[in-house]
Amino acid sequence: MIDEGIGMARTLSFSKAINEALAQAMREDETIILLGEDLAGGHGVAHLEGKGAWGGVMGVTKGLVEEFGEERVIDTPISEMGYMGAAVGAAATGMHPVPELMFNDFLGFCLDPLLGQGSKMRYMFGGKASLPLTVRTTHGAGASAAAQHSGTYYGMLAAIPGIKVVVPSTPYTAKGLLLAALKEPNIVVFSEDKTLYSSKGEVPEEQYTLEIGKAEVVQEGADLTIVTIGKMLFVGLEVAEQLKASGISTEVIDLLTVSPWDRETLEASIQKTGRMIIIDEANPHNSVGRDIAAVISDVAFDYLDAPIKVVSAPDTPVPFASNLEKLYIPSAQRVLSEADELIFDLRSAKEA
Amino acid sequence: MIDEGIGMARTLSFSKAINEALAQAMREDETIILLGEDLAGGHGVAHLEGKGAWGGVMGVTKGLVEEFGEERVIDTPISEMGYMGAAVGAAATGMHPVPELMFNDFLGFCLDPLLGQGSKMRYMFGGKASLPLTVRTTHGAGASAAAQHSGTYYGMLAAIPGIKVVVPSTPYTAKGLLLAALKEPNIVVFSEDKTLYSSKGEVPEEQYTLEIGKAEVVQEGADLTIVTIGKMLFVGLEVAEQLKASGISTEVIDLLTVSPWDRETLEASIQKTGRMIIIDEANPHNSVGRDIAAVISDVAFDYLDAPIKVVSAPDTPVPFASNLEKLYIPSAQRVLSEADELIFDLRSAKEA
Amino acid sequence: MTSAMTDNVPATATGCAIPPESAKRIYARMNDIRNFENKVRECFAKGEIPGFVHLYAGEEAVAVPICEQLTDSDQITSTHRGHGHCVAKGCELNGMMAEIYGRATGLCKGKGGSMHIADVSKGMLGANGMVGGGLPLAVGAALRNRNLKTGDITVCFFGDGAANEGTFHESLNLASIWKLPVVFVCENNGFGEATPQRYASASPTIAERASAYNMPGAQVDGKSVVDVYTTVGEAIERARNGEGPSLIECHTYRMYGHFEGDEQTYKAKEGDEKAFADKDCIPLFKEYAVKHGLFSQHDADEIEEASIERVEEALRFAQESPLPSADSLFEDVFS
Amino acid sequence: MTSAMTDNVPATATGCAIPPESAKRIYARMNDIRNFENKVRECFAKGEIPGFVHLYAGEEAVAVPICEQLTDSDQITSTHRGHGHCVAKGCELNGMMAEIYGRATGLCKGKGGSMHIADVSKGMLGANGMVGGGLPLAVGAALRNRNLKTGDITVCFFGDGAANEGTFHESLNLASIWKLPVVFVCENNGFGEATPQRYASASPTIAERASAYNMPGAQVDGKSVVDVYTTVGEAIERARNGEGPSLIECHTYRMYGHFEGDEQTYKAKEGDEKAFADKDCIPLFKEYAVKHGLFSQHDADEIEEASIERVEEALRFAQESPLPSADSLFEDVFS
Ligand SMILES: Cc1ncc(C[n+]2csc(CCOP(=O)(O)OP(=O)(O)O)c2C)c(N)n1
Ligand SMILES: Cc1ncc(C[n+]2csc(CCOP(=O)(O)OP(=O)(O)O)c2C)c(N)n1
Ligand SMILES: [Mg+2]
Ligand SMILES: [Mg+2]
Repeated sequence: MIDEGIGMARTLSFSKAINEALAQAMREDETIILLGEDLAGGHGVAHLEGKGAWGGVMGVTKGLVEEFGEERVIDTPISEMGYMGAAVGAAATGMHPVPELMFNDFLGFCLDPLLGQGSKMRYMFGGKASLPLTVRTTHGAGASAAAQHSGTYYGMLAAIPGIKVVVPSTPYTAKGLLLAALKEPNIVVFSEDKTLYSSKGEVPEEQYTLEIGKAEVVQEGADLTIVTIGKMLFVGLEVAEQLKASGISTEVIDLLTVSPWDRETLEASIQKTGRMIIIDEANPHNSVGRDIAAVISDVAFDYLDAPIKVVSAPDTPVPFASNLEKLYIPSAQRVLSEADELIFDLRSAKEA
Repeated sequence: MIDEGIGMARTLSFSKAINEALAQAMREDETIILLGEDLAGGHGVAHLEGKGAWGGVMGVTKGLVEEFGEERVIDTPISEMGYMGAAVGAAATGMHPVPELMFNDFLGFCLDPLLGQGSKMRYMFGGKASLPLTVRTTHGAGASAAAQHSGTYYGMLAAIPGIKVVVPSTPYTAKGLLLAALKEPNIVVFSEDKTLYSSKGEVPEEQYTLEIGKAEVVQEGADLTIVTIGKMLFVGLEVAEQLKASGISTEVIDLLTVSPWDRETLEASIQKTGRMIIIDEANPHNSVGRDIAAVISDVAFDYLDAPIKVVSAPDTPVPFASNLEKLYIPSAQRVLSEADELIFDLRSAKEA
Repeated sequence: MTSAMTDNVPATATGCAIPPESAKRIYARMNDIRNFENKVRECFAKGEIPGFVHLYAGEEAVAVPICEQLTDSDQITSTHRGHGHCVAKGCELNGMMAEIYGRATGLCKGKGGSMHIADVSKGMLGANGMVGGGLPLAVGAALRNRNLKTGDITVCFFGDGAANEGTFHESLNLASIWKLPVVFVCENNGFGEATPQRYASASPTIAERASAYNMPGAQVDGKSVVDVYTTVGEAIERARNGEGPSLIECHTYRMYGHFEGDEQTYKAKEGDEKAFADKDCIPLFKEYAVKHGLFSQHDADEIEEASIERVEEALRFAQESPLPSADSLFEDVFS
Repeated sequence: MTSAMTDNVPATATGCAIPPESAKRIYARMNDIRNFENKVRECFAKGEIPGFVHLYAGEEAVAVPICEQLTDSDQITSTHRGHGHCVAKGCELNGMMAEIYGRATGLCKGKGGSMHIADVSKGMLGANGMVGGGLPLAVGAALRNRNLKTGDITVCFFGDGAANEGTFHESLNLASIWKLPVVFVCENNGFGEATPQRYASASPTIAERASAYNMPGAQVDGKSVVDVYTTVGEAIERARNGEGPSLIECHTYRMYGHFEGDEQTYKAKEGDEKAFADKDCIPLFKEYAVKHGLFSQHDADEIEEASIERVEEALRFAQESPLPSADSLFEDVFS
């Protein structure tokens, strides 16, 4: 349709990039199956025979049932514990299931397959099981979806040994990381910010993988490191842009994998800049942001010119009202005000 | 049976202290009900009429059904989601339920009532609901119970806005904190280390409360602060004892409440000592220990003489074999080796 | 309970158990729901209302005649499709509309929105965005009723899709072994999102699952106010008399999509499903009521007009209400 | 399936479907389980084995005749009471005992212990410490069997207590709508810990819940090898033929406590329950087999002796095996 040449990057939406990764991997690996609610939709409706009604509640899996059939694009009843556990059982016996948890807020309905079963299975069995399993889910506020459909819980999953957690930020990183996850013999949670689905970016048509566990230095800088997770990349870039006016050179690092996060890249950066701000949309306590701050504050203690700042959501559920929700999500303005001392010092240094 | 005088402290076990708190509170407040598996046991067995078979799988609720009857000490089927959700519904309508989750490892079977419902209800309803709810559960390795019965997950709950989380360390703190929780109009998770149940300590017979959110300075010191959670108190005290030989004066702080944790007491301590080690048996990532380290590294940056160290379990499930399990749990030796630089510097300073 | 409770065909009305005063209130509330929903739909399309909005329109004959038989201290639990339950249980339209608009004057101060409207003082324990999330809550409320011996009962509304969640199983089992005063009302509108119930549920009906929990189960035509009133009324009676829980499956249909924006390609364009879809419970009830002398055509006209006015007023109230203050972001986490 | 599948009384043997070679293997494995369990019990009492130990003794007639009808590539899911399932599915006793002793030579390198013994190469997907945790796993294995068209089937063992978990409901529903090759085997030993099944479950039997999932359900005398073999055999056949899942409830009883250390005050000291408890499936099967010429008394003697020797050898193996290396603490988290 768009460019067809190999190696050619087309402009795709975040959701289409995910869709393409799924389709390409499924063509090559028949063990990959998708399970979830309304991934196709309309199952059993005569006039929709062979066609999905929806292709996912947000349209991400559109067209896949048409190509791969109902045995591989499996619409489930509303039974998260059942199908997530089934995904673990199928993975342990040689499939590569890709269950979709429509909103990560529904984790409370299907945590055991991840916490109690899948993440521990290989360890409990003394290495005698492999779990090729990619859990797709969504997180994030900004869609006026209120407290039960807007949370950011990748940190809760990242706390569990035996689970890798990836948070893409762009169509390009989404496709590359998802293809990598679909080749992993381990549980990877792939958490998509629902407000990014319509965002666009260049994406090569052929398959490529981005290494899980590797952060990307999106913009090099010398004075300050900003580490971002998922959509917060754009907040980080905005802050960097604003600081540029004061002559401050900001290194912006897109974390991409929140477990295991890339200590090497972060350490290298702080050794250069001596200052770090982490932007994480999750609630503050026991967050990935705080985890990084604790570790980097320790291992790079001698390089720190200022305390590491973590900018996050407040310690509250997500409010509905749009004006409150806007205050809830970390913004460039919030970053500048929460890190005001650090920035003031930097500015002063530059002026001096 | 033992001492009967008011204000008299008897020696009680950790489990008996909890039992006594429950009984005393239930006598005064008829809205308090207990729900859980085999809290009494033997329900419906003719020859046990009115008597429990077990009084809890670890005997903590022994004798309560005899005093309060089956309508208030409610044995449940193995339906964690059902009875935890029922506890939330009962709390929202004026009861003070005390559900017991036998092992915190079963959180995967009942997270939604806590994450999706209870913790968000008051907020979502604009302040128009109260949730007097005390969830009792157990955590901790050391009982050779392997990966699915030995985890430490209070950190996962402490990450959730709208839930308070308490971790007692001794019979005295257990009784006082539980009585406080039973007076709270909020969700409090009360997490008991199962290997402490038979530990003994002085406990006043009458009712008393310890403030939720308040840490206890167990031992004052000038050179180093050790913050401990639950059973780790004893590891902290052991380290302190060993350091004493080198003339190092250690302040040992028993955190007691892990959410909201007592920033004030910790800040005051680090301002005095300039050095902090946190001992938390949970897995390392996104743990309470790292949360504290991140915050204190920030707010007390100018006071830090050394990086804050967090000593935790490794990033693995809990192994079964006793020799491995022993290595898994933070020990005094592990603390000394992981904080070797900090301690070396302190020792050198003392000698100088 | 009548044999309708175990019968496989929808029960038919055999007389009229509804007192005239009730009939008028029922008709008024059905109109309130429909008008309210149509207004929300209109304002959502205009972009005035953000987020996910799941409309109850078409299902009024379920919630309204049931809640008519409840007091303010009886409780209900609800679903993501909760506007109808709120109105039926007596929540104020002004506060509801303001909530959906995210205003400080909303029933939840604008912090809950469409999916979380609640009024605990009215026994409305909240719309609930978690499918199946309300079932255990209902068990808990009923446990409270039993323990405090208040005589209150609880009605638990949930969808056909929710009946495949584990919470359904655990909750019905708990309610049954404890003989709790609760009525489980399954609103079977044929779909969970875009997935037909006949695909998602192994059992042809939800009602027949009752036997797995040793409780009475019944199906009823959820477009018939009288059938719902009568059959659920018996279950409510059972609950009040301490005879334990029941499960009633009300066959109904959504007038609109799963949420606003849904193209509804999965709906039948002809046949039985379409015929059932086209039955509108509101004129059906009016016709019945006028014929049986429960109220007159003139009463109906007045009720309809007043309802439209109430909804207009609710919209004005919402639109003119202030946004929540920035501080309120941090409030109401703990008591 | 026979009418026994829907009958309310335990089926009785009507002939012998068990081939002699199978009968011998069944008798050997039943003995292996019993001897193994008694040895574990003894060593636990001596303090050589730490942790929670749930013994299967008394329930041998459930797992063994079922697994006899499975291949190595068929899968089973198990429970916290998993030793019996392991032996029945062909796991090595040496590796099992070493695992329970926490030794490097254990089936899980000593890292799993009693509650997590597994041997995926034998289709044994692990003992499982989460009650109800195995049910969805079985659905997943069966889904794999369906999709890869391997002809393998899955047997899911779970307890009467587990039947009250939401996973039971969701798993049976999923297996049914997808017509998966899986047999759900409820080991109803009358108790979940110290709580009687008749209190915890609203339905008198677990088998009758099958109708809520539109699948066949049957009860069987779980102390009778022949009854279990035959009835579950039909369900296995159904699964292999692509006819979908079944639910079989096997009535059985624990010889010992819920876990070692349990005083078992809740068990009946007389009456029907006691009489059923006292029926020992192993001598019962020997008597039957000898009478029907499946094997001779002499064969039985040899099998018994060999079993005792195997268990002694397993114990020696375990006791003499090394502890896991310290490094192994950090291994096997990821592939
Ligand atoms: C636990 C959970 N799973 C999935 C969803 C997404 N979801 C919202 S509504 C819905 C369909 C519910 O169907 P049903 O119970 O029949 O209610 P209806 O919408 O038909 O009224 C789904 C799957 C959710 N909100 N919560
Ligand atoms: C999810 C979960 N809840 C509770 C427990 C504690 N527990 C262990 S075994 C058991 C009883 C299980 O009963 P049943 O399923 O009948 O199996 P049985 O022990 O009788 O073989 C319980 C409650 C657990 N291990 N997992
Ligand atoms: Mg529906
Ligand atoms: Mg049992």
